[in-house]
Amino acid sequence: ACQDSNDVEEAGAGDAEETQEETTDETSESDPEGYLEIRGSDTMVNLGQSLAEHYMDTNPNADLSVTGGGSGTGIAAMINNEIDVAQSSRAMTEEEIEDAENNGAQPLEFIIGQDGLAVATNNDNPIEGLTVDEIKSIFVGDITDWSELGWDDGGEITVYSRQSNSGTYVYFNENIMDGEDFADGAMFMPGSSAIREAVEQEANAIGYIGIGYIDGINALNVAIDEDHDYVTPFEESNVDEGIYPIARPLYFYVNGEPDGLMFDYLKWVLQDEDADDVRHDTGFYQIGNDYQDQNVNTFDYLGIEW
Amino acid sequence: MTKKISQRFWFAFSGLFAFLTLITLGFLLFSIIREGISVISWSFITEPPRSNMTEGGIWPALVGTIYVSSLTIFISVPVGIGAAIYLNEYAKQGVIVRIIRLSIRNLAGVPSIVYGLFGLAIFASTLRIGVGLLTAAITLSIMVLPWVITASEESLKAVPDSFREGGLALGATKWQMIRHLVLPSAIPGMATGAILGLARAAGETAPIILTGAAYFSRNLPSSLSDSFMALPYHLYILATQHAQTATVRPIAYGTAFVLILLVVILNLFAIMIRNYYRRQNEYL
Amino acid sequence: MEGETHEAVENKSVSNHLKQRSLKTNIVDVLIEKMFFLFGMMAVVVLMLILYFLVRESRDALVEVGILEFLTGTRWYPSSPQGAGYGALPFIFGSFMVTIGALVISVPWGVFTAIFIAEIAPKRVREVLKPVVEILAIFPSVILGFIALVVISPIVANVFGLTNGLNALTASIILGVMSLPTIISISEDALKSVPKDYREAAYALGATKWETIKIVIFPAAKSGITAGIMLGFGRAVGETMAVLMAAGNAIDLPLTEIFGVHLPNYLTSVRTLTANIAIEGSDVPWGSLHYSSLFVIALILFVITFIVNMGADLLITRQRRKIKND
Amino acid sequence: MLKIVPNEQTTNKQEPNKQLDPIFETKDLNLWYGEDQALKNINLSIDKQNVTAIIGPSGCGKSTFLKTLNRMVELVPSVKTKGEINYQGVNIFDEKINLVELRSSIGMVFQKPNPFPKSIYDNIAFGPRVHGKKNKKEIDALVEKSLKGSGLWDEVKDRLGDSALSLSGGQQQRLCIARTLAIQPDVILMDEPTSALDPKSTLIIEELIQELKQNYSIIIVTHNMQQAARVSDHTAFFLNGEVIEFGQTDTLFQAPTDKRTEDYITGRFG
Amino acid sequence: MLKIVPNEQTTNKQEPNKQLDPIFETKDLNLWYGEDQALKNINLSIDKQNVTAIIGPSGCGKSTFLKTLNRMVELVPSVKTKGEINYQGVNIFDEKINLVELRSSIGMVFQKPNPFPKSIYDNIAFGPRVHGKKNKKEIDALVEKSLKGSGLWDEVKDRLGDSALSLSGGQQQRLCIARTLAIQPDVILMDEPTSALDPKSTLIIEELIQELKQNYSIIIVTHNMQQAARVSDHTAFFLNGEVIEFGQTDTLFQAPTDKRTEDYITGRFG
Ligand SMILES: Nc1ncnc2c1ncn2[C@@H]1O[C@H](COP(=O)(O)OP(=O)(O)OP(=O)(O)O)[C@@H](O)[C@H]1O
Ligand SMILES: Nc1ncnc2c1ncn2[C@@H]1O[C@H](COP(=O)(O)OP(=O)(O)OP(=O)(O)O)[C@@H](O)[C@H]1O
Ligand SMILES: [Mg+2]
Ligand SMILES: [Mg+2]
Ligand SMILES: O=P([O-])([O-])[O-]
Repeated sequence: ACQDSNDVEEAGAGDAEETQEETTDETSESDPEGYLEIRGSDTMVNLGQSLAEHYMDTNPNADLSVTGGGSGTGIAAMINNEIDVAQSSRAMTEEEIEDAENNGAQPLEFIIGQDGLAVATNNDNPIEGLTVDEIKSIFVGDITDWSELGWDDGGEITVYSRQSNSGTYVYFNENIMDGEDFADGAMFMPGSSAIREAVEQEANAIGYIGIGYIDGINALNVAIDEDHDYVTPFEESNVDEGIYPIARPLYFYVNGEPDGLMFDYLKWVLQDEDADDVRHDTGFYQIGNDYQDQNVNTFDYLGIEW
Repeated sequence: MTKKISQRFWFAFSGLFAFLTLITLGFLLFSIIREGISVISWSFITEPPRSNMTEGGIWPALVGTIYVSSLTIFISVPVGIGAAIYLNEYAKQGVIVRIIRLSIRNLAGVPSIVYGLFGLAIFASTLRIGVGLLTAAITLSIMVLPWVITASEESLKAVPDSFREGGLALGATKWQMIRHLVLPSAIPGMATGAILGLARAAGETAPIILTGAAYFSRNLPSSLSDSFMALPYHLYILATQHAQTATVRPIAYGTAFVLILLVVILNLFAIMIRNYYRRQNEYL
Repeated sequence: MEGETHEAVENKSVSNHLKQRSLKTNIVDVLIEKMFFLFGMMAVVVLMLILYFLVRESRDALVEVGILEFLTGTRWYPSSPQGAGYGALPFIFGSFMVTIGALVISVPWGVFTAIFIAEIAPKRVREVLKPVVEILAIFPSVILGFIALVVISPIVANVFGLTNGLNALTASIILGVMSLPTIISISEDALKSVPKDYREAAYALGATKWETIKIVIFPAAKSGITAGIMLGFGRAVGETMAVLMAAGNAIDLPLTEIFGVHLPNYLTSVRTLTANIAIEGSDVPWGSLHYSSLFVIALILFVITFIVNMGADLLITRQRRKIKND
Repeated sequence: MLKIVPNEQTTNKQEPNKQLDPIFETKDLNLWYGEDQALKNINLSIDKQNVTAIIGPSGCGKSTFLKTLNRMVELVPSVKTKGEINYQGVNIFDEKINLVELRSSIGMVFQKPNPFPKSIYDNIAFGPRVHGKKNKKEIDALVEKSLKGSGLWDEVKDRLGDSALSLSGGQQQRLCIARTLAIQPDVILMDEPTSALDPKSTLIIEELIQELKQNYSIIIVTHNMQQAARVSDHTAFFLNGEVIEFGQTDTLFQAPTDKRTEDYITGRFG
Repeated sequence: MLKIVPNEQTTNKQEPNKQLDPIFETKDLNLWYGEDQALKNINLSIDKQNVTAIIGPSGCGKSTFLKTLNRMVELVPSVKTKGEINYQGVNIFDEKINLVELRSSIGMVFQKPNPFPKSIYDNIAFGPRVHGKKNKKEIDALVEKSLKGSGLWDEVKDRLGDSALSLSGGQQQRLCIARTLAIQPDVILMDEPTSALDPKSTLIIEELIQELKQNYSIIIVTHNMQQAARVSDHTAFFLNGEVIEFGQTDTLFQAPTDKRTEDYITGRFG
């Protein structure tokens, strides 16, 4: 993500060699020690917390603090050179990366998992799948009643959205809404959990949240269009292979070349089986080969071996 | 006779409202205690959250709250007492005092979330302290400042003027008079104000959301720039932000229980100090 | 002659003695006073700083968007890639709705409770009620919000047959409880500050206690009580956590048409000014237009509470002056 | 305690059949504020259409005694009383006594003028209104009559709507007297009614008292012995909650029977 | 205003060279509280080692005058003064005046005894301590001397550590006098020092004043004319902020030159 800054790269290269030696020693024998501040995505906050928790279980000298709020929070804090890791459910924009570098931060992009962004409905809702177009029509307000979609006593649809600056919102807006406004009367909720809660309580509700938040509600099967299959986000392979139309990567933006604890933690998150379990336990999916290659490229680029 | 009946009616009517107030408090406390008390155990208090907050306790949040509210009082009490001494002992009625008083009144009315945004803008963003314990504490200090000033001023006002006159007439300088005669009598009242400020800071959420509270951090903050867990924010998360709000509801109740216990105990403690010294003062 | 010189000498020494400035104590005293002056000015400085930062940070949005859109626009899409919208009217409307709802509940409740505590209750009952009010006053708002969420909203949903009880009504109820202590304690102060003379005079004229309260004490305390209500209003407008958790937070202008008139619908979800800052405040890149637009909302809040507080202050001073006059 | 036959001067002004008829008679009256006894075994018999003065040093119980007569003292929660006060033959401590009626029949004027923060008119009309008078004309008439009775009418008749607080101290005190007259009492109790006033206003009020006694029984507490001597027919001297001496004013001042009375009136203490 | 030569009785007690030496001399002293003038053109000359009494009806400015003498009146923020007060030849309104020194030289005793909520010892030691005395022995000696001076020593010598609030009202007032003596003043101002006390304590304090005047100049405000007559050498009669008459106490009480003085002392008003 930040390959464009040559001086940073060169300046960092020397450091990287030194730290590399240290870290290889350390990871094999001693506990990495220190404090990492992780902030960002609301979608990922449970995942991030769980990862941190498990890591700390085996590395008692590590101290990791995780805070949610939204991808925007993490990115903002990264731009302000405040934190060690920004969790984000969307990629940082070029502008944002520039801003961060102007403030002396160096955000490095790693993909640490995948999400099948779920279109959530109430358990009483008999509809099992929708096309991307239908979903868009609902959310922009062209379709306002469930009966139009075949659920005759469904009644008027209540649309729930994340607030306008969450990573999930940005992703949904770009990939489903094409930047159009949400329906009149759409409810903008402060977090994934609030949407889950609302959808659980209201039979006629619809919303979109990270797959990890689907609990006690239903996630629709989604088709690209009527000619394609309806695909469930509950299958890891659907998400990993990109068959599910609104699958997305989840990012860690690491501030500066990872070394010491940061390096060890990142390696653990990307490689360790325990971390894989955590991903699955919190409802998200493995990194996938393509994304893992990207991560490897980033390490190679930095000249770090792992 | 109708006079009596009408009076009785209105007294009963007013009494009903007062009773309703009592019932409301009882209801609020009861709803928390009923569900919360069963969650409380030694390990709930002393352990960090586990398994994605579905298990374990609230130790870091409890300690974080104690840290941030103590720090808040540590900052706001000296300033608040100083301001109160100025207003009550030194200032002469005039434009400046009027402006100060208006400012205090307005500060007391500024919404807490605006303090949060202000703290974010000035300490985190402009002064580059970043968000964390210190920023949150300074922000909260500013928020509780008007209360601390008012409480301190009230306790200064309660010191009889005869002490001041007596002191000055004996040739004490103003500062000697304040230090040896006024402050000793006013300190219990100030302590009461400080404890109430502590209770308020401990229960406040909105400003710390923006200035330093962490969603999860198993260890206690080790420096002033670390973000920290806090009971009220923890409760907010468990109640509205967590992926499985239904699963963590008992823990949310437990957190609310500990928080309210903390606040009520501090408050009762303050009331006790005040009553104790009020009784002593009656003797004067 | 001798006497005179003696006198002169003595006078001189007396004069020296009286005029001699013990330099140390004097400087110390002056410095101490200066120091306390600085402490005293803190409140002013902080208030000015708040105002300064609110204005400074909101300038971008104000310049780019204009205050009018904030106050009248209904479309809030601050970081929408296409056609961002900065209409804060739904929040302003939501804030006023829940605040007025809260006052409808808390004003009669608070004022009658204050009358009971200040005038009617026997000492023992009063000694129970006062701590009750005090504890209510410092009840953490997040706990009240939690209770609204888990206890009140299901009840509201049940009673009105809604699927979701997080709405303006639930928020009004919890805010009513929150503004109660402010109204009670300020009104009580106002009632208490009515001189004892008035009571004695009224009783001596054969008025009953209630007549005395109604005809003499309450009118004399009216401006103070009004101030209490205004401060209660300020407290409700500025409250964040409880509404955030209770009001549902949808961005919408919740109007229903009843007999052709548009009335606020208390059974729908609303988002207040404060809640919007709390929701979006931690989620925006600093310095962005969105960030700046949140400061505009904060500025709007600041202005509202400023006006309310100034008004209340005026009333309280007036009451004090009125009572001092006689 | 002595029961004194009114002196000639006042006798002239009284209807003969009221002569020996006391308006108040206290029997072994005791009063405590919490633990502290403020009145001790008071036995007094106070005549109708007379001015009775109560004198004594500060804290001796003068105000307490006065406030006991219309049971205003019971506003202090800790108060306990023992004994009897017969008012026009009825014991005012009787359970069945209607306090509102009692206080309408016994007016009271306080040390510090305490008009309500309302208009002059409303101040006077307050009493009649709470006693159920609604008729505007009737109230108008009563207001005029009461203001005339207190000698204030000419000064305020054109500004009845003004705030009572705009009056001078002396006028305020006369307003308070008028307010009392408007409830048409039989007795007027006055607790140091002139001590907050200037000499001129004091004089006016003293003259007013002389006039009022033709229609009302007046009991006045004063710390000014000259005032007691000037305005009263009888005087009671209180000390530490006890009545030391009670009798015709002239006698008490010129030939006190008790050493303590003499010490007090000659200014040996107090 | 007249400058009266002290009468024989007091002359005896004075050293000859101080005879004509006033301790205070006020020149056209005027004082306002905000807009209200409380003192009007006061010209008084007050003698050393004398007791000067100030009398007059409530609100006439007695306390104000007294508090002006040690500039305590300036604690009221709205106060403005004009004119001069020469204390031992120095104008106390001079800019260079050290207020602390002035007030150490002019002690003051208040109407209501106001001991600090400290031990008896610490009450007396307060003054010396703030004036920089640190030596324990010296302070001990001063405490003893002062308590003896106010006649309290025998009553409290065994309980110097007790709270001053445990003393009776009269004892508290003597404690306050002792506290004043401990700062070794030249003048003692007393504002109705006995009005909150019982007759017995009053008598003790009056005797104390007689003793103290041998070493101190005393100015006492009192509303009790008998007290003024008993204790003072000179008396000033204030009315509405003006000095109506000033002179030897005997003369003033027995042959007042002003009608208003006569009215007042015979109790015609006040
Ligand atoms: N509300 C009260 N509670 C307790 N004690 C009281 C109360 N009012 C008066 N007392 C006490 O009762 C005694 C008599 O008081 P009271 O006011 O009757 O005296 P008084 O003769 O009117 O004095 P003064 O001339 O100062 O008005 C005093 O010792 C006083 O302290
Ligand atoms: N702090 C003050 N502010 C304004 N006016 C005051 C103040 N103190 C006294 N006065 C006014 O100044 C005048 C003189 O008051 P002062 O206290 O000197 O009277 P006094 O002769 O001592 O009366 P008393 O016998 O009642 O003590 C009065 O009219 C009073 O109202
Ligand atoms: Mg009295
Ligand atoms: Mg005085
Ligand atoms: O919480 P977000 O991942 O949508 O920013």
